[in-house]
Amino acid sequence: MDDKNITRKFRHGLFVFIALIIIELAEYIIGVSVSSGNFIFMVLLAVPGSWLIVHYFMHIKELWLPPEE
Amino acid sequence: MSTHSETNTHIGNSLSLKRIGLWVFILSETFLFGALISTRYYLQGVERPDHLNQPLGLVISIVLLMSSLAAYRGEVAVSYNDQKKFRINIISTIILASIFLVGVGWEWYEAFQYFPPSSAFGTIFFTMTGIHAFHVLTGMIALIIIVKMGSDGRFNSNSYWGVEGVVKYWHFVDVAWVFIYPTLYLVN
Amino acid sequence: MKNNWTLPLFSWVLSTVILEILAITNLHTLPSSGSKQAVVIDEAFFLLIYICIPIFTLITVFLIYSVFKFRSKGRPDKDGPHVTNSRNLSYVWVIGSFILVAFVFVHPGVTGVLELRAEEKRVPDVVIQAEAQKWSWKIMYLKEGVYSRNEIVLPAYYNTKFYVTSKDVLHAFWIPAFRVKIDAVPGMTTHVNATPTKLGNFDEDVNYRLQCAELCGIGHAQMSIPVRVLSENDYKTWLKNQKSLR
Amino acid sequence: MTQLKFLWPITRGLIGAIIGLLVGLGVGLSVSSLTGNPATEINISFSYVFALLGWLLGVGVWNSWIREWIGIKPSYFEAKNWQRYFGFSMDHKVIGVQYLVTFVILFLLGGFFALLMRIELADSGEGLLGPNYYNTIMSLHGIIMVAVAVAAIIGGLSNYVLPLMIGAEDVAFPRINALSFWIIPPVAILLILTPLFGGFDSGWTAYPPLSVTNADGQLLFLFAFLTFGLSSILGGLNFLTTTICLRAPGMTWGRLPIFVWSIVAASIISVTATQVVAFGLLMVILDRVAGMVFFDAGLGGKPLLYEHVFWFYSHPAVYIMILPAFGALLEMVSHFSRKPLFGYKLVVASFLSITALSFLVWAHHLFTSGMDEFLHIPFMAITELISVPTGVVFLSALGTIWRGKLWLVTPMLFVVGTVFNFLIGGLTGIFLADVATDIHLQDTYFVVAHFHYTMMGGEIFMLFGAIYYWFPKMTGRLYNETLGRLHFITMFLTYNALFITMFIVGTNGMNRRVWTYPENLQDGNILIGVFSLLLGLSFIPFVYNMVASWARGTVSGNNPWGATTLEWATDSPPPEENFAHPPKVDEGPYTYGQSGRKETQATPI
Repeated sequence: MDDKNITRKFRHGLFVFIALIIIELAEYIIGVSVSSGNFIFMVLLAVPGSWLIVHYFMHIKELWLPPEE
Repeated sequence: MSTHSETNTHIGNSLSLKRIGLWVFILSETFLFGALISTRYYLQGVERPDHLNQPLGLVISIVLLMSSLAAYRGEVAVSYNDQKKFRINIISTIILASIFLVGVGWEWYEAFQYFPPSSAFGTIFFTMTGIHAFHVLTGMIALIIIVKMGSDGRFNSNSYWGVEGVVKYWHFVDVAWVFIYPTLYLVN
Repeated sequence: MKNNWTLPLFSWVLSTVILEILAITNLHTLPSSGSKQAVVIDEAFFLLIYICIPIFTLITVFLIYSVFKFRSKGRPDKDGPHVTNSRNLSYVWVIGSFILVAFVFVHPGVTGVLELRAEEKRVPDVVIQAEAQKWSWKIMYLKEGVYSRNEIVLPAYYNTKFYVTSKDVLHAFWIPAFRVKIDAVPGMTTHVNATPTKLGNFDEDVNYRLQCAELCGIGHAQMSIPVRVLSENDYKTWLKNQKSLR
Repeated sequence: MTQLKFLWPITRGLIGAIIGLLVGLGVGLSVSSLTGNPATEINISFSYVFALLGWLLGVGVWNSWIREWIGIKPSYFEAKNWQRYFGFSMDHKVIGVQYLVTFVILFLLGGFFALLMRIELADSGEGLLGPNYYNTIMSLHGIIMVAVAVAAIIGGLSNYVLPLMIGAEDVAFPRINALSFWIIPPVAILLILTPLFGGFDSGWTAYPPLSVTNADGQLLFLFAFLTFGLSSILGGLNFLTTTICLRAPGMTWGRLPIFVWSIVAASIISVTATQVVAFGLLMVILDRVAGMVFFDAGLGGKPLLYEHVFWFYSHPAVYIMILPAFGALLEMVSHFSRKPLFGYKLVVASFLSITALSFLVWAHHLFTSGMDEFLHIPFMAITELISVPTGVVFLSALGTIWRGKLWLVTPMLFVVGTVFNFLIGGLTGIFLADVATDIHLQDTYFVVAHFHYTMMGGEIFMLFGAIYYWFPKMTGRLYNETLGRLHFITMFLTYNALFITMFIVGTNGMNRRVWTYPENLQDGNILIGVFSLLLGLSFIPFVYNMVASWARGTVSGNNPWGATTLEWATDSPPPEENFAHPPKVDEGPYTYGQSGRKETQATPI
């Protein structure tokens, strides 16, 4: 069908995924190497990570759009 | 006595209604996971035992993120009516999810030796991973149903609420893990 | 319509005055007060009652007045006026309740807490550990090394610190005459202070009892031992006797 | 036999439950033999979960899905007349009545338990029940009444009238709605069975470690509460979605009747906070069944954790109870004063701020619990702050009555009574929000009297008022006005006499949850006992009135009260699709006194 669009959307998904992996790796490195007081880093990383999923994968924006029938 | 049709004509068909219902449900579940995570900090602060299998934790987190990507691709595919890509992606989601569950099982097996359920960290660890794994399991069952319904030709680019709902739930399970993973494995 | 307001306002003032006088002269619902802490708590209690009376009468008087004044016999044949709001009245009401809340928060609220905490900060004269276990109390006089299972004996006018803990389930340490109450939590030591200001004992006044106040199973209701407040000398004799018993 | 056909769904459900029970017992036995741990608790857990599923299967909750799965056309038997109340139905009106009747029966049962307690307490020594049974009966009274208070208005009344009030055909998810009703009977059965398993002596709060170590009846209680929580979550989800999505054209948020707003606010709480208590109960279950140590201080657990988690739900839960009561109160005050609701927007704002604040006040239950002392003052502040939005309800009620044309029928009498009762309930709350006075009053009868004044005097009074108010809508018939007034007057007087005495006894040092107490408190307790017996008797006219009027009361007409909200615009009782013609809304809910308002239709009252 509309093959161009579907590849573009797939690529969007891939970018988000890569960003998530980077966040996860950063968390891991901080978590393993910083021996204490890393709680704040975890929050600072987990919140944007979850936001990426909620925004790009779960399309939370649809809640604010007018309902389509 | 009368028979009446299962679905009410205009109720239960509107997409935004189902979406809002699902979001309210997700909001509700957020509080469950919030309580779980707060419990960890209340009981144990940010202490963590030395015997956590860190590499395994990282691997299963990445596996779960990959499954989320596959689920996303599956939803996009069905919205473009690409049944083949839809099926491949959702099936790989299921496979990745089962890898995740195997990883959790492995972790449980190890955990029994170092921090059994009758220790404070063990209590938290088994409860958090257990409740999360239960959500993964229900999500997997839903995904399997979705694959079956897809192969019956129930979804097309105009009507694919089943896929959308299940995938959304799946992403939510992933979001929960994004918080559970550092809470259990990484904070110190 | 203006004179709608005079009668209820007048009755409000009148009933408030009557109730306040009655409350000040006749209200003795609290148990006998036997400690410094009890004085703080009782003052807060009565102050709150005096503050609540005008609010109570305001709403009750206006409610009763309007029910009698505006009732119609049977089904009303006409509607009331189409009044949906009164900005000024709403402002007065909301700001007024804010001020009241702020007042109550500061005066019996924060000041009460601070007074009780000031007592806690003083160096205690007597230190007692109360250990709860289904369904009995074990009282230990930490400085003197004396134990007691069937009563607490305290010297009057001495600041006593109680360390409270539990061996099994939740209990609570409550002496009604002293107005002290704190839970006994397993794995934790909680504390509370009391300075007895009167001699007294359980046989004359049932409020001199140490009562469990947190549901702890079948024996909860009977988990109570007498409290005896003695003069300094009597207390010392008692301690000596207890020591020699061991 | 044909007359008894209506019992078939319930019978099927019971058969399903028994089969499920046996299957679960088998699973439980095999699990416990695998782990080499012959724990009855594991058996109880598995048996209950499977019995619950079997019950739902038998009743017909999963019918359509299963039929679809195996390829049969989904259609099922549904009776038309009163018999439909005994079967699975997805009509919100049927479910609403099922809820109401179930919970009124549970209310009377809980009241009966209260009478048993009072008989024990008539003597300061040992009486009828003794220590073993007293605690269980007291706990049963507590949890049953809490369940009634949480679900009777929001599950019963709002299920019936909320879709009508917003002009919808049904709730958003009819099957989930039916599910949330049909998991209530197992809750009641579990609770009634607890005495067979040693009872549970932990009160409805079920504080561990006691609730971890006592008899197996506790486990039944925990499962009952958990199941009830599930029902509450599903109900809240339904009402929220219904109000967001299914309002009739023109029914903007500013035109919602105030009762709908109160249900929205309460639903937000029940959707979110209930998950937290469910987790708290789950922790206790895990401690008991799986040997975990959340609350075992010796192994690193903390008993205070449960108190925080529990009250994080249970304080907002009192707003799940009272907000719909406020809504119903203000709804009726407007209709029976023939005046628009005073300060509609302010009331909505206060409902929403109560919802927000209710999540931040839980620790005032823990002033004497040994939690960190720096929490005392902030929680005292927020708790006292919540009285500001609550006060707005009084302003609105009085402002509406003022210069109105009061019609003092039974529902309006209940409204007046509720304003008075809740005033006392609210004012005595200040004593418990204040740290100093709370130290003395915590866990005494003062607390008991206080929450009975808010929950019973506030909510249960309003429940009865609202039942009278919407009775003509539900049945198409009028209740007997004289009996209704008799019910109100006897209930109001004995209720106040009872609980004011309880305040005095409580301040005097009467401990709560005890079956024996110092002798000097006996006179007060005997008085309370006498009044509670009279209070119990006051429900006889109510029950008789409801049953008799439903069977052969005067036909009411569609709108006997001449009320302006949407539910009165359709037939009484409404047809299956609620409105013959889908309604369109072009003005607010309270149009009294507006020039050109159509005169309300004449009726027999």
